Amino acid sequence: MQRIINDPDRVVPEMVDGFVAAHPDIVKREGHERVVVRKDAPVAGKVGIVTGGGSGHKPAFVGYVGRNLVDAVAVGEIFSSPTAAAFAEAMRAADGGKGIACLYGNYAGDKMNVKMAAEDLEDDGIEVKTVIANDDVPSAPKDEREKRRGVAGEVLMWKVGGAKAALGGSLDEVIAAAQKAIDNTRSIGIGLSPCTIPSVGKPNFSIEPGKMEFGIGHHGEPGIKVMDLVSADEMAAMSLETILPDLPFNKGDEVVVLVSGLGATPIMELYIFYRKVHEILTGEKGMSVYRPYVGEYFTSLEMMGITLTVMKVDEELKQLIDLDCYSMGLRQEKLR
Amino acid sequence: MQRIINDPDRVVPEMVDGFVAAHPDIVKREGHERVVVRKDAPVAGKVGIVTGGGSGHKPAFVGYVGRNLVDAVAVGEIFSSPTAAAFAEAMRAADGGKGIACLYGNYAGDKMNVKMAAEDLEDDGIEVKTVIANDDVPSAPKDEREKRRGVAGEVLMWKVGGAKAALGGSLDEVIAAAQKAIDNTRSIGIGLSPCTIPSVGKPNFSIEPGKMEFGIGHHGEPGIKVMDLVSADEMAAMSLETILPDLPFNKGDEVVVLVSGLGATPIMELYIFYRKVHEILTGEKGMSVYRPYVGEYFTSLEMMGITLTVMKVDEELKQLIDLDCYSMGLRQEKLR
Amino acid sequence: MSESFANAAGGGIVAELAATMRENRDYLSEIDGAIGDGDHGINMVKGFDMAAERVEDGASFDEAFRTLGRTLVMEIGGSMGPLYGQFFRAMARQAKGVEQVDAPTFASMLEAAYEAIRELGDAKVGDKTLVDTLDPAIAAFKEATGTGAGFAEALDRMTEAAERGKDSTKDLVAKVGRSSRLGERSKGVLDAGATSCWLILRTTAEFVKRQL
Amino acid sequence: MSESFANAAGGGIVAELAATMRENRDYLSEIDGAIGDGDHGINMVKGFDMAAERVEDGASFDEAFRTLGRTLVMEIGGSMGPLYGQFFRAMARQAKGVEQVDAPTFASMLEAAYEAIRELGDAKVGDKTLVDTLDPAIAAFKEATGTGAGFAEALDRMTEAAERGKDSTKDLVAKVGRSSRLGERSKGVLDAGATSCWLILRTTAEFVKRQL
Ligand SMILES: Nc1ncnc2c1ncn2[C@@H]1O[C@H](COP(=O)(O)OP(=O)(O)O)[C@@H](O)[C@H]1O
Ligand SMILES: Nc1ncnc2c1ncn2[C@@H]1O[C@H](COP(=O)(O)OP(=O)(O)O)[C@@H](O)[C@H]1O
Ligand SMILES: [Mg+2]
Ligand SMILES: [Mg+2]
Ligand SMILES: [Mg+2]
Ligand SMILES: [Mg+2]
Repeated sequence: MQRIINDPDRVVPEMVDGFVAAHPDIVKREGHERVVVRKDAPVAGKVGIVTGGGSGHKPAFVGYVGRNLVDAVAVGEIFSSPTAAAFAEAMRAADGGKGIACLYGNYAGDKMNVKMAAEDLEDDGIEVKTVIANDDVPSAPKDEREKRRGVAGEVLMWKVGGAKAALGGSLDEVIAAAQKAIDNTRSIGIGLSPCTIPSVGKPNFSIEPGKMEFGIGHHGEPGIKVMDLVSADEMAAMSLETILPDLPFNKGDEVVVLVSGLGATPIMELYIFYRKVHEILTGEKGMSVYRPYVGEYFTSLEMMGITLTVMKVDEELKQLIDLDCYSMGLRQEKLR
Repeated sequence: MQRIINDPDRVVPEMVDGFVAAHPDIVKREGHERVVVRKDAPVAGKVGIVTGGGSGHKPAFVGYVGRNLVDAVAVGEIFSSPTAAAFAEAMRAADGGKGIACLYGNYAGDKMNVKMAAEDLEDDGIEVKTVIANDDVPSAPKDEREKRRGVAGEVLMWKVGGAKAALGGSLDEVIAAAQKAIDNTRSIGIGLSPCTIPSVGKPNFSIEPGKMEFGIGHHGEPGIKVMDLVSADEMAAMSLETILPDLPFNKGDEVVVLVSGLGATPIMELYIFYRKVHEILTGEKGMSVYRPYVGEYFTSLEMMGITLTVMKVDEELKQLIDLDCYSMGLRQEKLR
Repeated sequence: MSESFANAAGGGIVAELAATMRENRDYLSEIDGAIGDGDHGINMVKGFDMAAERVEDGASFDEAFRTLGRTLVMEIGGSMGPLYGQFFRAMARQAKGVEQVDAPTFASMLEAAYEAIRELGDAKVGDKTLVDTLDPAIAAFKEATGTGAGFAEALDRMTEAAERGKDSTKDLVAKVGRSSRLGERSKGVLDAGATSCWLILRTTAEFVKRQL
Repeated sequence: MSESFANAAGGGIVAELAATMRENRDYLSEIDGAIGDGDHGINMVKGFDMAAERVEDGASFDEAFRTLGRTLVMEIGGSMGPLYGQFFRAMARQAKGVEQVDAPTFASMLEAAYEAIRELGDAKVGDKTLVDTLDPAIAAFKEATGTGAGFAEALDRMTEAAERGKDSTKDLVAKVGRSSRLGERSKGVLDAGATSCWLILRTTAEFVKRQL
């Protein structure tokens, strides 16, 4: 395993140490060693935005702690849910008196741990509401949307929820905005190589050279099919053909697009892929791209691959997407 | 080759297309198809900051075009210098009437092409001065510093030069600041895997599993030695032991630290490495970290590996490093 | 041999469970490694050892289980933390306030534990999880007591059924959890959670029998 | 056979050079692939073809070289663009205004080209670059004319020396350019630039001889 680590069982705490040392202007560690908190949290009178999940998806999750984004994150082991205690501490650290919006992904462990953490907080009289991201189209048919995984669309959910909270939204308003964001969002991933969890030491699945897994999940969950590697343009077209009819997105829609590498993909290739996505959306599909994001937003250790996320926006979502924000993984000024 | 491309010979123009489509708020393309220009360039009355180099190092070079950073970039083929024409066009596009500071790396092709471009501009009465980054310690002994390559320290050179120009510095002042930045900067890289130029189709060198190349260059240039893979902490310690005595950095110094992945390194590992760098610098070395940067700042396609850059700062450099900026690869608000 | 044991004297159970996990750590991780991520032994030992340290001297059977459950929920994370955590918390709840734990109490503890797992994890028999151990084990215990067997005898029936249930997972295709991503390729090896569940039930049965 | 040719009639040179590059494209890339990045043939064909298209009908020898030089400098990039670009620009400069190109003029063209390459690229004989072809080729041309050989004869001597120079690169260790990163491992194959330089000199010699 060609990696830059010390003890494979200590990658997560050491990563958190390094992260907190590197971003003293944005985050602090508080209460629990697996909880990373926005430096000025709790913000009194603001709904607290909390998330969390397994590690190995940098910038997710800790990279989205920051101004107008997430207030506190519970950090799990690699690809493994954080503890209920970590979620509970994150919620407590984010509590500014207006309740907690816990915006996270649809994974069994996370659901169980969030549920128990929320019960804990509610025992203390702090209201917790949740939105569970399920933007990954390939992971279940449309009529079983509740089974779909949450993937890179979570970034847009945090952006929207974080902005709504920052603008003074009530807990119900924040939850409604985040829910609307994820309901309007569809994603898909393509994997070209596996990744290796350091404590395991061997790749978590295998892809033959010349093949790709279309519809792969963020932990290597199997996709729609393993097929011959195609060109970037074909990948873009196939991905759009899979996700656009699912919402459905229609001619005239304004969309936010997020393209993320899975970890090892050279950044230039993300732009080659985005080029075709942009061309198809604004060309034959007759849509307009309100704001594109291209970069490493939600990765899977050193997996080679790419994900595409499209969100349909209305006036409210546009306003929330446009709000400035400042975290390690997402820094933005007003576009317009 | 497991990659997301179309025609291997068209990765660069397609990347530029995608980049310009994805960042309409920051850049435009002007005059020459291999030139990327800051959206509001030329800025009248400001020294124009220009750079350029081979592609495959994203965010470098186009990712540093933006406010208070670089005004125009000449884009080369993968790992190959841009043409003199592209450099010349970039210079022309950046010309706000106060001259051009071309801040680039010490590579034979770039030097030749910049030289010819500068002669071209000077024929038109536009003054061009250059700073050639040579921060890579392993590439030549200290008494042959002029032979050393420019690596991730170029990011700090652009940050400083860009800020000086934005604050109204004259061409000589901008050149002096950028030169001071690079003179105060030392870097080193460690490679754990090779990378593949798409048009070549095979890895550009080889590293056996369990080995690493200490002191590797950004294109796979050989380093100080090939050795057994060591822990992240040891990598950090070895890297510091190599670069700190070279300036030398001393007890009490304030430094900016930049840790960059080479492309395929999971971001969490950059933080594990930074953790130890921070500990050693602020502990046994008795220095203080004025500002750390950890992320993908200067990569080598999908190479697995890491680079460490340390810059000693004085009051002027601190002020320039602190100035806000906004590009794809570097977005920053004032820390203090 | 009596038909019940004193709740107050049962606090040693967690130390014994922790010892079992330590003995089987590598084995459990190896099974998990074949179709999961290879950390089940590590996860279990980490949680049970932590809990064993926290169980106070002289703790009762239900208090020990409560400490174990809380520790797993709060400190282990992943899926196993909450699942086994709620499992032991539910058992503790049924035994709370009971002076003598008899077969009906034990049956209600098992049922509550099963209910907690089902509520949280939503796995069914045949999904290749610990439910494939738990479901037949509980059925066997109740069947035995229903047909006149004593507490000890019923515990033996439970352990045997648990082992058969565990073995049955070998030929199953994983439907939930991490190994479900392998589809058909998940066949041919035991499920790690089903194996640890069998070890938990067997160790508990042995412990209880020694208290009777 | 005469001892000079009309500059005005020499514009066909670039088309011939481009044809040579096309014929040898794969060969040059293959050599470059062994110790470089495998694009030398592609780079050369791209630049020479582009230039051949731009050379106007009826262009002179020096005008054709000027167009070639400018195209390489401006459009090819890397190291070869400026190096061969300045090479041909320098040749053009020496022939400019000359009506009949004779051996002394040709010698000064070669010397100016060499000087341009040296100034820009800083490579020395033995560094495994095109300089290893160019240096002995020029020496042989001047040696031949100095000892009374005619223009055509001197061109043959030049081509032979260029070939020997090119062949000498096989046993050299690369000191500059991309393949220098291989150190000792760069031995055993020809240098791509040295090979293309030999092709350029040979093609030019053949062209000039036909004009005499
Ligand atoms: N929803 C569920 N219900 C019941 N058991 C489950 C469920 N999900 C997973 N499991 C059990 O968890 C075991 C894996 O545990 P472990 O390796 O500790 O966790 P992880 O999969 O997070 O690494 C599986 O063998 C399976 O028996
Ligand atoms: N500084 C230099 N001086 C002379 N020739 C050089 C120099 N650097 C490189 N070369 C020549 O360039 C050739 C490689 O050309 P090419 O493959 O087109 O460029 P690149 O190395 O950028 O891919 C080498 O074989 C060598 O002969
Ligand atoms: Mg696990
Ligand atoms: Mg596991
Ligand atoms: Mg090249
Ligand atoms: Mg080459």
